[in-house]
Amino acid sequence: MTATILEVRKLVISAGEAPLIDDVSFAVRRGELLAVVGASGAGKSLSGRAMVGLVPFLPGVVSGEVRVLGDDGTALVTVPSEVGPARERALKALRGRLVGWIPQDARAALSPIDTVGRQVADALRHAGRPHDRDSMLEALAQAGFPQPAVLVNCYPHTLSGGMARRVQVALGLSTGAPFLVADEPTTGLDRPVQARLVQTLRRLCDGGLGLVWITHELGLVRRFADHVVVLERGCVVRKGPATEVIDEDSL
Amino acid sequence: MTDLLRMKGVTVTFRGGGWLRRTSTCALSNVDLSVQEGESVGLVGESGCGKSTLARVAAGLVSVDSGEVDVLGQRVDRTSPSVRDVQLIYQNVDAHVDPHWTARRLLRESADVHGRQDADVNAILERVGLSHRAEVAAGMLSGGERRRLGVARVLLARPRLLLADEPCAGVDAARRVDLATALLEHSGPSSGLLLITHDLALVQAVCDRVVVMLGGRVVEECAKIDLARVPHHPYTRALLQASGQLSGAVPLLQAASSKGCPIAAQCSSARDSCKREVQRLQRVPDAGASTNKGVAHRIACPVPVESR
Amino acid sequence: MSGALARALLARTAAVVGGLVAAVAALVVLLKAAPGDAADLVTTDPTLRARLVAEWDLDAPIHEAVGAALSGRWGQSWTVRPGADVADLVMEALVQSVPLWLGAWALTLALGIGWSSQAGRARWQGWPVLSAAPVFLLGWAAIVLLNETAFAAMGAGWINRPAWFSLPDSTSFLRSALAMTVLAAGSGGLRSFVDGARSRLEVHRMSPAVEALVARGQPTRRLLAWLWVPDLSVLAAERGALLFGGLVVVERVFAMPGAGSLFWEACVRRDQPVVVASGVVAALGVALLRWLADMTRVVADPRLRELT
Amino acid sequence: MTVRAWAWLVVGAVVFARLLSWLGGYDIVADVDPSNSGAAPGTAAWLGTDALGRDIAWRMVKATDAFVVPSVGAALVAVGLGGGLGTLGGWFGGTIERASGAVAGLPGAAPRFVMVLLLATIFEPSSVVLAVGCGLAFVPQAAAEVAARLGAMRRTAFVEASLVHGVGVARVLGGHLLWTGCRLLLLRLALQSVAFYVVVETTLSYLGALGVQEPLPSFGNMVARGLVDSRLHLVARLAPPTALWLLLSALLHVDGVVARRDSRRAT
Repeated sequence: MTATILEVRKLVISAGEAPLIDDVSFAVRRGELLAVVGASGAGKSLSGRAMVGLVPFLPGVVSGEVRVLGDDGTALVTVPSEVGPARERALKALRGRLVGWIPQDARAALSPIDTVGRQVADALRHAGRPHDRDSMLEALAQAGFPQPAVLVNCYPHTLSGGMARRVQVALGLSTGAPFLVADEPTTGLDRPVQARLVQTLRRLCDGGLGLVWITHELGLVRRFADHVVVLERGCVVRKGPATEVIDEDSL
Repeated sequence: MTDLLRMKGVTVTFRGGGWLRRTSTCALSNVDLSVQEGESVGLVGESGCGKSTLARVAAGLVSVDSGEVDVLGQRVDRTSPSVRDVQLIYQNVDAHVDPHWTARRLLRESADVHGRQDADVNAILERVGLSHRAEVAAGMLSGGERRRLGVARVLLARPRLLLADEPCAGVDAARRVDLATALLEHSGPSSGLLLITHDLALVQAVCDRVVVMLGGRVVEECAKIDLARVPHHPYTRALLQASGQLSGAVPLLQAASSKGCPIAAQCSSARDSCKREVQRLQRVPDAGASTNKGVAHRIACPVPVESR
Repeated sequence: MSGALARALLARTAAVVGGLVAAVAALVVLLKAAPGDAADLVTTDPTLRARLVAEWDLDAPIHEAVGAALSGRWGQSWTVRPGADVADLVMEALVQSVPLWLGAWALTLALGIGWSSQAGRARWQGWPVLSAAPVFLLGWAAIVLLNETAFAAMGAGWINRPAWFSLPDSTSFLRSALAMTVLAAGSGGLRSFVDGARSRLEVHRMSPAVEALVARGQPTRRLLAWLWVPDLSVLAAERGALLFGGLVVVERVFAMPGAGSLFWEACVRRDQPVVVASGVVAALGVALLRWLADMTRVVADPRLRELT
Repeated sequence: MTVRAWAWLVVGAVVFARLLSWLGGYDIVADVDPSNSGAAPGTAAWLGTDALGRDIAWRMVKATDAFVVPSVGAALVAVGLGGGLGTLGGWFGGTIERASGAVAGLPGAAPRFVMVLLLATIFEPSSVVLAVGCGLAFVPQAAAEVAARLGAMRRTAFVEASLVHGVGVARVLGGHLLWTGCRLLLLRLALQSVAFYVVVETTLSYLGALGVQEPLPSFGNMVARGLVDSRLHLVARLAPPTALWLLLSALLHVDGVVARRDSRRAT
């Protein structure tokens, strides 16, 4: 294993009197597939969103920080939780450049007005990468589409759930970010499609991507993830290698 | 003993798509199933195998393309309003209560419909541990509390036939058996339970009889006690191995559309005929008739039957 | 243009035209169903009555009457300007009214879009209260205020008699501008446009698609604009239609000639051909606005092309 | 001011007007005294008198009272007819929804005010016709919104679950969908049609024909008289328009608050 790429430190998010996320800290290394599991309402999605800076800021509600580290272990970006220009600057440097996000509601999170091809090309162009047709097709192929060309002129509402997920994977990857948060990418998909999608993610991790994978699917976690963080009511209750943690829990 | 639920050769096909591109998916094909008075039957299978469709057919929510469905001795011809003595606990039961109504109000409504008293409402609130949350709108309850509320509502009806579709999903392992037992004990001696789940261990803890489904078909049917003994359908064996009751590596078996057996492509003992034609349920010549209360053991695979 | 888009455009056009025809038919049916016809108003003498019925074509079957109304064969005015061709009258009046209507509509759109896109800023709580005054009250207030101020100023010798003095009797630029503003703002019109547009924009700001762009660090302005366009087009069409009604009031309050005044005169003097013609023209205007909004929506949002 | 205050303002004004009219003590026709025209506010006439020496305050009370029955009628037409058609469409969907939508959409083919004028011309311009017209004007909106909301709720899981549970269609539709789900929406439409009736009645009365005719009082004809007559006391001139404006603001404000509460509930 190589160096840590993203670190969440002492994250606390509260709503009303009860904390939704209570002092969560963990780190993800380059090439690591870290699964975050837990019951619904345990704060999985919320901590994922906090890593991308999508938690709407209200003073006194969010504290803790998210840091993205370079190869030499120094912090490239630190996102403070205090509102202000420093946070905005950090988020600007972070979003899309260092951290990508695969949202839970994949189809709704695609722009309904543009074709898939245009959206991928836009993401590539914004990331300053080549955005001609070939690069776009390549980005889609990388996300697990064997024949990306048929997809290019489709509008998102015509895609199936599994296709929309894979398009989101393509979009998340086309930013070129070395770290990705995938929020329940397999929910609502058929088993074989699930397995293929996770295999795709696993392959990308083997290629050096750092991935936080928020999921319910313990079986898949056991097969594919390196490490697991178990959340319960906003707290980390277990951490460890996937095979160890899931073996105990599944019984 | 009379049949509370009796299905014979039930086939359900879903049609979809636009007028240009018609799709049809066979959700159930030629399924026979019965639940008798005082019996609890476990229906096991992967998601997408047709378990939930089966429950919806029994509740009269889905019309069948062919076959017969009798519920409490009444023929269910097409989508007909459900019989009140049949209750269905949905897979995501927490989404099945009006989020704007309080727990007590919802239960009062059920009590009204099913002729129960306020005392019953209080008792059931106590039983599921919602007494202190009774005046909170269902939408403000946590997912687990909503789930318990949904179950409470169904139990209040004291159904003769209870169809429970993954009632324990999202409930942690320790409390699963407890919840399933609650379902069982609430139904009296003359009522029946159809427990639909992918959790084989739960079925073994609660049910008398087990039905295994794969790709819209019943592939094995046996008494609970028979589960512990070989032989089995390869798919059942894989399920047992996955739950740690049989040793050996778990083979990766996933249902795929095929003319024959859905797992023929991945099955190590598959024959040529498995890929080409549908395997029918065959009775296994039985050795343990004294312990399995006369429940026939039937498997839709030639290999274990012949090996017997 | 893709096939889906063309199909959707055609279907929506057909729906709008159908609605228009149905509405005109309903108007004609109502006229026939109303107790007593126009000839009764004019005379009780049976021979004269029979002549009038023949002359005014009062006995025409419904489908012919609808056809005549739709095709612009409106006949001659009875009482507003006896003997004049109604089509000419309406055209003449429209030429005078359309600039006023267009100006008020443009004002609503410009102010409304500008205002509502300033999210979060400039939220003055008293705004909804102030905007509640109906058109005639706003017009009345403006006229009284300006007249009396000018009168006082003239009395004090500060100004000479301004060109617009003694509103609303003289034609002046001020009168037109005032009429336009009152028309746009009266009866909470501007407010409801701003409220509607702003709440829709808020919904889009929160939408997963925009959030996903934010998470990737991409600009959201273009997507937001395109998501907003369908809402705006519907709101704009609705406002434009309601302004037709406001036109009647504004033209009366400010004593301006035009379609609104003509319609009012016809209503007061029971000039049925002019009333029918005005009704048809108003319905045509509404249909045209709706058609434009529909076309904009379908072009802007690919999802709507499927739901024909 | 809070919404409660605004709501009380409307209710209070209406109840006050109703009560006073019921107690009597004012004769609209008899109260003419040209010698007392343009009197300043005082104990005899709280808000002064108009050009014919009539008590402005009393006339405002009578004018407010005249709103009550027709505007409630308008609200009933809008909610009953629109809500009914919308319920039909939303519950059944498909062809029935298209058919009921087309029927409900008919009054919307012409702008609201034009539609009411057309009705007033075709039939007699009475308060009944105006009330029905104002109610009809909101039928398309009512039907469309109720159908949309009901249709969305119909597809949610809890409706099917309740039906399977044995709860009857009447209970599910009436209790869960209409009362719990559409109550505030229907209240809004009722408020809007009431406000629209007030606007239409006063507008027509202001413009002269088709509306309330002298000597019957209306805010519309009181404003119109105040406009031409600068001999009246300022209070007498400003009282009717101010009262009308406050009444409409109150209605719109309450509507806005209900709308916000409604959208909060929906989420």
